[in-house]
Amino acid sequence: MMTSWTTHLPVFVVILPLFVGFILPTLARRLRLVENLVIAVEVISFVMAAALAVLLFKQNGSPIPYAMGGWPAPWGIRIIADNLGVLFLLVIAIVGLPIALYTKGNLREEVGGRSRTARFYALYLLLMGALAGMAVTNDLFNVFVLVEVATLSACGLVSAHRNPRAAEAAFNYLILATLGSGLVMGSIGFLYITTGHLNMEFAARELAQVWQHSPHVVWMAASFMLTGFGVKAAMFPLHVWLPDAHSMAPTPGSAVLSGLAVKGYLICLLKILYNVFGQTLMRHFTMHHVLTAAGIAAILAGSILALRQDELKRRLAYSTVAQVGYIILGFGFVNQRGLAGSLFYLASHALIKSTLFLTAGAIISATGKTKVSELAGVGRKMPLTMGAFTVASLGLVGIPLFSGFVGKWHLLLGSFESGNFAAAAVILAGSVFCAAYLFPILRNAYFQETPGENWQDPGMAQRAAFVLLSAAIIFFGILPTPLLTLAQRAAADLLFLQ
Amino acid sequence: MKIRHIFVAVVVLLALFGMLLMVAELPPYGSADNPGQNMVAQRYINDALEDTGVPNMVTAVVLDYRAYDTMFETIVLFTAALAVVVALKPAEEEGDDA
Amino acid sequence: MRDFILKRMIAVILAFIFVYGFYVILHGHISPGGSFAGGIIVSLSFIAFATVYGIDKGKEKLPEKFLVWVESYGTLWYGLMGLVGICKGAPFLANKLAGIDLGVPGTLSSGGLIGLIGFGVGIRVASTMITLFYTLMEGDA
Amino acid sequence: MINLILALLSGVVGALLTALIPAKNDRLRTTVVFAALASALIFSWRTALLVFAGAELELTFGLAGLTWRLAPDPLGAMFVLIASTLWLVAGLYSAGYMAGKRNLKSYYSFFLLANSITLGVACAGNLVALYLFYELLTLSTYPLVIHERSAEAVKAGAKYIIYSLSGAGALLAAIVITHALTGHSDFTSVPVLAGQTGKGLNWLLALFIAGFGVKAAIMPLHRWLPEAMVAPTPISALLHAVAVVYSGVYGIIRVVYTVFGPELMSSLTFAKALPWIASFTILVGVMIATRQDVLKKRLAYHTISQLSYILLGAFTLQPLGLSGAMLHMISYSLLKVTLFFCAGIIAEQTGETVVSRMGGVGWSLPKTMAAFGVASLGMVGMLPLNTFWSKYYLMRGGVASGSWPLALVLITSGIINAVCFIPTVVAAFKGESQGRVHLESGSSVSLMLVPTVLLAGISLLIGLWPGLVWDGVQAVVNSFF
Amino acid sequence: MTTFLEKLLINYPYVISVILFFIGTLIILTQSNLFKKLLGINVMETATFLMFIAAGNIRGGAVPILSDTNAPYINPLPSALMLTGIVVSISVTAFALALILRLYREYGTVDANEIARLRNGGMEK
Amino acid sequence: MQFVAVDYWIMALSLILMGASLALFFIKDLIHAVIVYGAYSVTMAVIWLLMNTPDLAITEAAAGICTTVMMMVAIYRTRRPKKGNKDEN
Repeated sequence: MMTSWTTHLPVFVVILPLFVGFILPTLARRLRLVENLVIAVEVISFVMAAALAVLLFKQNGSPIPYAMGGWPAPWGIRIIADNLGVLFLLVIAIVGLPIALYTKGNLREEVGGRSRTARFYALYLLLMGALAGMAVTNDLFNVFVLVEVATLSACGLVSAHRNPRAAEAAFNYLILATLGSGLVMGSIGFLYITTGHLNMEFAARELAQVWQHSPHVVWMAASFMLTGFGVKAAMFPLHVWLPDAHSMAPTPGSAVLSGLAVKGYLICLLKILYNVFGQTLMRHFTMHHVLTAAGIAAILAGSILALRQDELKRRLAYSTVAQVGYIILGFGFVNQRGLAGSLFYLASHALIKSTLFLTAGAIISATGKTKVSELAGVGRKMPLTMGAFTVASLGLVGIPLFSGFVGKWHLLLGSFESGNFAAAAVILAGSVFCAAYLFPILRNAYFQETPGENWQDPGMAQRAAFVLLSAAIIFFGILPTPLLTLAQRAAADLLFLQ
Repeated sequence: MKIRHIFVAVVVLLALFGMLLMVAELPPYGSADNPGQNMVAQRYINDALEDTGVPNMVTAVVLDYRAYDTMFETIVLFTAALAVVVALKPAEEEGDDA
Repeated sequence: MRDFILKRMIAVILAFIFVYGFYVILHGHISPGGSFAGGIIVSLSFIAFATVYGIDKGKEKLPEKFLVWVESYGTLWYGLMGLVGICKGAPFLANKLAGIDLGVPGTLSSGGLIGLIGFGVGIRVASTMITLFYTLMEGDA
Repeated sequence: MINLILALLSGVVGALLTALIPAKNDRLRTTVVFAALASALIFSWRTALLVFAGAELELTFGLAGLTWRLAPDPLGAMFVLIASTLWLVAGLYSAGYMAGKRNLKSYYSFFLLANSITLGVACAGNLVALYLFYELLTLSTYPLVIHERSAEAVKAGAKYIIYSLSGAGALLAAIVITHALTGHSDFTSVPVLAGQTGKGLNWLLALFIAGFGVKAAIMPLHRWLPEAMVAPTPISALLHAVAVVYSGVYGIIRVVYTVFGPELMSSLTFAKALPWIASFTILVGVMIATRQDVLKKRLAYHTISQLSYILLGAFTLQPLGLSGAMLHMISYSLLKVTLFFCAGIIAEQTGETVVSRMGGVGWSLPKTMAAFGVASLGMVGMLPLNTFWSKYYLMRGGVASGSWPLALVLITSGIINAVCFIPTVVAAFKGESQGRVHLESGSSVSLMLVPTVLLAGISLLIGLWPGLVWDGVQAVVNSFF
Repeated sequence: MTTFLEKLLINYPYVISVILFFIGTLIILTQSNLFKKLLGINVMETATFLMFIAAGNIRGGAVPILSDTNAPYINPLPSALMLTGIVVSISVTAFALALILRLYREYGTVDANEIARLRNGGMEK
Repeated sequence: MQFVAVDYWIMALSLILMGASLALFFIKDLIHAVIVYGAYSVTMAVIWLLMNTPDLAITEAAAGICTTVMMMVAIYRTRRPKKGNKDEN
């Protein structure tokens, strides 16, 4: 019996949040139960992801495939829990639990009544399920469907906020994201028409044989794919929806959007770029230069825009634009170190940005102040919240022994290996910018006069969330080996190095 | 506003031109030996009845071979229903349970 | 709108639309159409009913609470059908591999789980569409 | 080994305790602070003496996928000695200067934390650990820079942190390249990059120099230093004249002698330009200093100039030059701290911060001004003071490296130094006594005066008997040549 | 060796779908009315569906339901995929309509420019 | 490659498609635009029927009607006389 359960792990990790999400709307009267169910789901997801990781380490990184319905690969959908997938599953699980804890008893103010809250939770779990699906998917059209689930639930999360501007942000997000998924679907269509396969491995094999007869098809497919996922993952010139959406969403929504949803799209993009086009075609069509250029532009522009924001959540949202730039930059290096760094940075940014958003949300709801300049003395009044914020800021800036540093270190290694010194300079400049837009918040919080108001740390569950997240940031800063090994193996898989 | 529209139009026209170049390279429409009609399609066509017991191959693909996709398809619709309610339900309506 | 003739006409046509919708759902696996199209057709009959007779009357027939239940458990139904495969020692969403009797091809009961899944999907598509319609009609009062 | 760990930990533990003590409890806090400083001092001396005696201390951790090593060598031990000694003295001075001021809790916490981190910089056994402590030093001294919380302080702090982090970025790039080239970055008797060839090494060296040069205030990268003078005087004296800037200087010496090594350095084109960059900084820095009217600013620019003396000595790549650099490191730190302490006493007692209005101050504060005079003479390089010896060796090093103009630079700079300081001292004793102004700050003069005079005395002592430190200097030089 | 235009003519369904795709995109990007944007999205998505379906079609082929024809059955896979696609597009439409209604409730208009103007005006206050 | 009758039918219908989609740019009245979209959708369904995919044709017809109905509902609801801007789109 034991073995059968472990063989089904890759599918359980996807369907568990979905199944629980289905029944949540009917439980709207019993909100307590809903909250506890969500937390339980996250705990179980974490256990399952960890079990998958252990399994993967036991077999030295050889992937765990799972054929849906038992149909073999080119006919049915085969999902694969490979290094990349398990890495992202772990990230989802580690970030998801604190976010679920944070929401406990804390949505009334931002979301509203019971039925809305229950549906908010359902959307949250559906998003989690879709992201888990993205982690293990190995099928082009499956990617599209998952992306749609994620997009719709993410828009739903944004629109759940009571603020009228949330609806506008959600609408803009929805329109642009749908445009993006139209492009993605078009691209999948081109690939399907030329290769006749939807399974990534088979499509790649076929594409390697036919691409010379139809270079423009590859061109258009790649540019559609990049633009489509670029819109969804907020690659720099296409990020216009992100600041509104991520700053207007309810706090847990912002955290999960910035921390995980964007990463899910990036993982899909990575899979398609490397598993379908492959590094040969990427180099031939200079996609890696496009990625690098987009990354550099995103880091610089995102940081500068973030510097100019006074609203805390907007500043964090622009910071996400900049940090996505790092990840994209790493995708463009096309070498193992750069990719591993990029993947580790993705994990670390997921942790850090969700911490930042959650603590920012807690601060905003405790103080009622949304502007950076108004937050004088918060550090003294809300030590735990601000402590977590500080840890996350240091991590984002890339101070050694915080998780961001490890990612940056490997990104730098990758950039030097690919001979891209401009990228290295931008990575480092990005850290300085990051300090420039985050440290003033800390300075205001700790070194300004404390106002007499009665601001307090939030409740137990929220504190637990902060402690968990900051512990994770420090843990992966000090002992990155498990994640880093996964990332390195995933990078090797993507580059077909054996 | 106007300049933006012109910019958009130019970009779209350029992309359109690229797309037309691409279309010319696609396998010819309606031919029976397109890459699409490969072993994948052949199995769906030849073995669907035996594999799934239904004569409608589209249904066989939707609900059996690629049932995983279809599960997510229903989830998309479910998500939309949730999201619509979340977006439109008034925030303050305690005790109301739909 | 509240025309007598319209109401009578709709009352007659609706029954046919409704039945046709279920026909499409149930015969999805042996003839063109399918659970999704059928579900929409079923829902359209209710939508027409609610449009003509007023949303309140529509809600009397199909209360929102019921719709939520159908939606939730209809979607869950799909997943449970998938779990049947796992319970029988086959992969998720397995049909033939799980040892389900596929029946006589061409009949309503053929196709093993496909018919069951299709029926669930059809019902819940219909209910979702009606929910969407209700909410759009009077969601924010 | 235990000495090293205790030396590093005492500051951290002290900082934590200080942070936990209620803000009102001054007496307990003072006790804790001095206990921590004293234990840091004792254990650092023991560590340093062990190192000079030839013991190999080494601690290795495998964190974050990298190796972090603590292994003080004679150069590090020298820095440890300077830092821990001056820290205690500055702590004593702080007790007088800061008494009754606001935010003492955060002041002392970060003061102690910075102590540990500086010792960490000194003891770092590879580039990665050095980078960690270097970065942490920036963060832990930032609160001290903005201690006043005024708009000016905040601006200076922002400038400080942006400059330092940019430098750290360049440093990180350099370290990553070094790692990629050699696979390790441990400081051993064999230089890290020994045996490497290629034009890129020039750029690597430039990155290193830019990284550490920010803290060492090499001329185009110096702008944060004069602004950081808004900090309280003990901080300016200790951190921005000695500890923080020495971490940059120390880093550059490390890079030159342990990462590249004299042999490799002498083959690099960029290395040949370095003495001239240092000379430029020496001359321009002191010239700007002469034009400053605010005493602390004058001292700040003077710091910039003097730091490059040390760098110049290191860049000559000669044993004599390095001896001069080491001697100057010791001598200059003693004198500059004295000068700052005097400036602090003058500012606290008379409320005067501008040089041109200091006429007659000498009669009101005779002991302070005497110490100031001694230190000024030292800055010029007059014989009875320790800097004479260091300049002597620096010049010999410059000549030995084949560039006699370097000696000329040093002599010119000495003359400008004289123009810079002697008139101040003379002016201070000219004119009527202004009488002592008692500002209601509650600061205690005697607690400030004792360390000041003590340091001036030590400078004189070393000047009269340089053999006191010569063994240590020789140990450092021998470890590299 | 067929010319470019001949190839285009052979692949005319793709050409149609490409043109429709761009018309849809243009509607999304240039129309400020939210309903128009939504219609644009639908046009764009149906264009993509058309492309897929054309990819699966065989001229003179048979409907992919078992019958006793001799004609080759067409590829059922694109049809199956597009069923999913249609559901997605209808979901998006419904949700977007809900958002439009909410925006109308808040701002009293369904014009994107107008909404932006009202919001910025509201922020200045 | 020889075209057969079906091809010409599809081409003719696709002209309607393009006309309808271009018309969406210019039609001011939203109700009219939605009706045009309904026509577009039905034409599309016919084309798909001609392309041997009756399943999709049925679904698209149903979905098109559903979309049209939902949009109609929404448009009527955004036309409630509020602030007197009844005729504004």
